[in-house]
Amino acid sequence: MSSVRQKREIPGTAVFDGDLAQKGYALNKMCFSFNSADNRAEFQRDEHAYCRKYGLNEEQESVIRNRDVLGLLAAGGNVYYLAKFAGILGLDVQDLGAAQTGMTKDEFKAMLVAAGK
Amino acid sequence: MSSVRQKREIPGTAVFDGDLAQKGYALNKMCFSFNSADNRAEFQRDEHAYCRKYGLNEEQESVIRNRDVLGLLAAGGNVYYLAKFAGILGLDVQDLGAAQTGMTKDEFKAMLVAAGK
Amino acid sequence: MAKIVGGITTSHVPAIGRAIAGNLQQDPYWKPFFDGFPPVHDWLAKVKPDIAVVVYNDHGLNFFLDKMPTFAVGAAPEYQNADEGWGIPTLPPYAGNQALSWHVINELVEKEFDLTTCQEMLVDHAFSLPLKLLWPNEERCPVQTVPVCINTVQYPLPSAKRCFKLGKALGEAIASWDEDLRVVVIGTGGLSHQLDGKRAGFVNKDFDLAFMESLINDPEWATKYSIEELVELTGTQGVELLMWLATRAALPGKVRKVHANYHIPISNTAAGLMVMECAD
Amino acid sequence: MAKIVGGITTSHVPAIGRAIAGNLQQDPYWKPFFDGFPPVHDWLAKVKPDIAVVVYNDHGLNFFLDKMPTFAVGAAPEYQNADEGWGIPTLPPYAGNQALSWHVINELVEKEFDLTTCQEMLVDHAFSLPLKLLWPNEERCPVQTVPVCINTVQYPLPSAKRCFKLGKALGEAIASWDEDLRVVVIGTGGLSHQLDGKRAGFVNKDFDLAFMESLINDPEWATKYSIEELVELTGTQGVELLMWLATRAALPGKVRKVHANYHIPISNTAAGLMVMECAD
Ligand SMILES: [Fe+3]
Ligand SMILES: [Fe+3]
Repeated sequence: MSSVRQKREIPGTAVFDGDLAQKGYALNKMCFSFNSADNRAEFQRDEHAYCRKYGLNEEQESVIRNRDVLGLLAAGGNVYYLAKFAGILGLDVQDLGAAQTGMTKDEFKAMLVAAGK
Repeated sequence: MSSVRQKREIPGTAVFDGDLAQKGYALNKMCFSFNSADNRAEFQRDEHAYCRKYGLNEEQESVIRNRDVLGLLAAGGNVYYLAKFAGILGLDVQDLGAAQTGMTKDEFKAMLVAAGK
Repeated sequence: MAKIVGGITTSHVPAIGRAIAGNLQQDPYWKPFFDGFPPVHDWLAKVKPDIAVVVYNDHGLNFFLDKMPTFAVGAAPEYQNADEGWGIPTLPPYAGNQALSWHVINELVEKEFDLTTCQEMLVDHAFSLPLKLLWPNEERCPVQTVPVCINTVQYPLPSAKRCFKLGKALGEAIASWDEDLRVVVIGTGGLSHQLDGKRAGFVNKDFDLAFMESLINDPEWATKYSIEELVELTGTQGVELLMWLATRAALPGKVRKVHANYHIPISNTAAGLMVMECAD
Repeated sequence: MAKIVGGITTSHVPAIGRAIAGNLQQDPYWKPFFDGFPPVHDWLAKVKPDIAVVVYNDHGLNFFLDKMPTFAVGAAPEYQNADEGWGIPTLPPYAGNQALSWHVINELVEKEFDLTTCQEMLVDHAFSLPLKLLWPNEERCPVQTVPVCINTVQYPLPSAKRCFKLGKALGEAIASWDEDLRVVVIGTGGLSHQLDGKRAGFVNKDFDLAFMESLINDPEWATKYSIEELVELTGTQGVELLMWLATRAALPGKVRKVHANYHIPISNTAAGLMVMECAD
């Protein structure tokens, strides 16, 4: 794929543009389905079958299996939909923040408090 | 409901604006469901139950029951969705045209041919 | 860079699907309509497009009133046709060109068109039948597609002026795409017809012919009319001429009329057909 | 004629829902956030709005990537909150005002905003929690609502400049409505925060404070930034400040800052709150 405009590089940040959206459609559709409690339960009963039902590719199923947050983003996951997957795991956005930055959750929270000083 | 802009009067014609859309939402939602063969069959098995399921009001159910085309439009039906209801009845848009103009279908077709001369 | 080879505008009516399925092309009722197409086939064989950008209006297949976009652009790998409830055969899926779709979306949003983007999208007879009319002998449509859908279901509709601007920006977006592709813009809908109300069956030959002529020599002519005026002049569904207008606006500069056909009636509709080639 | 009494802008975060459900308003972590609201309650008691026009962004409850609108406006009799998948309690439905919705839709489409209209629409925490923060003691939200949703999920997003124009046209539409109603515009989102990527946890206090100040004295200040610049300055979700910008733009003429609060962090977010009253 070629593109006319040059993308702006932002450190540690990828915006969810057409390239990512195209790559992540199946993954995001699955995560969007987690708005429904029935779907969340169905996923939890058989993760593999549920991933197949939504047509995830191997990379996507593997990062789902490994709860690999940065991997989920790289596989085209959008954070708004991924947060619903995190909800199933009982994780909040600070758990996700810690996982992505390599900090403990307490360190991540302390960083935020420090930023407010 | 008040409105700032004056509507244009077009003879024999009502555009599907917010007023009609608001009035006809349930009716149109039911007709939109007729894209599915299963739904068409369910409607045909029990029209009354199907109308209830979509929350049609009495006026709407009555014009559905009476296949009253002008009544369906007055009840907020949009012609694009109503055409799917007509499909169930085996009617095409020329049947609808005849029904609305009070002509026979042959008269209606002849009128169109004459307009092309 | 991508090149816009020209535009094709045609009516679309579900009954065409039945006529094709029933092989009625030479039936006296249908012959004057289908006979319009061989010259278009010849032109397509000459200009050999890789991609069709199809400007059309959905009739309640993909969009309902819960989420009714003014302008929607598809960005799917493939577009499925589906059951519309009136019993015409479903046609095979259409290949998308996601790279061009996203380029068009990026450019149009940059120019302040407030698009709805569709990474999954059913396409109805307004998309499928014109493509079948243009490529009748191939099992599947041989070009890749980018669907552009304009709301004609729920008022307020975008004005003729706004649709012209959309078409112009669409053409600029296509022309700025940096792959060597040949693009044909296809607009489907109209011409004058009215399905609903006591005025059902209304057509307006004089207006249609003036409108077709205007696309060649005075393309912005129709933008002087409000939507309500267009409905009065062309019928409740005649307003689908917005697709023709946007298509013409997408063609850069002057155009040459390659071919035109006009016939009343097919079903309740005044059927128009036109091929416009970009003058280089 | 309708009168815009002012605007309220506030952050929205699902965790606020958990804090409310758990009665944590006086908990040391949450107190600096919740303590911002009593002055807003006092102001609302004074200006007594009948209707709230709520500018917010959906987080994947009502809209998915198959039909992702740039700008969507609700026109439903009632809006339901629903399960978003992260376990916060669902709040009772919100009454719509369909007449004002349609008036706004008609006016905005007339001014070439290519809206998606929603005659049925689920509203997520970005809509429900701010209203709960503003009217905490009532079982159901006591004002009628008109939801206006701006895409922050799928790029390209509308530019800050376009969102400002939308807000301005929205304000003009409200002000031209011929019922004697008092309208408050509410913008929810931001301020700086980033949930995703290695830069997760990023906030930018200096920018946030400058942005808040700009809304009072130099409301178009933020429109000089591109979306990418805003993401760099405020984080991937900080771009939700577009809701604040559109809200300010909807307020005619000069505004007086009635109240402001700013606190880092709630969850991963720099929480801002501001009340702007229209100077008459
Ligand atoms: Fe049509
Ligand atoms: Fe948010």
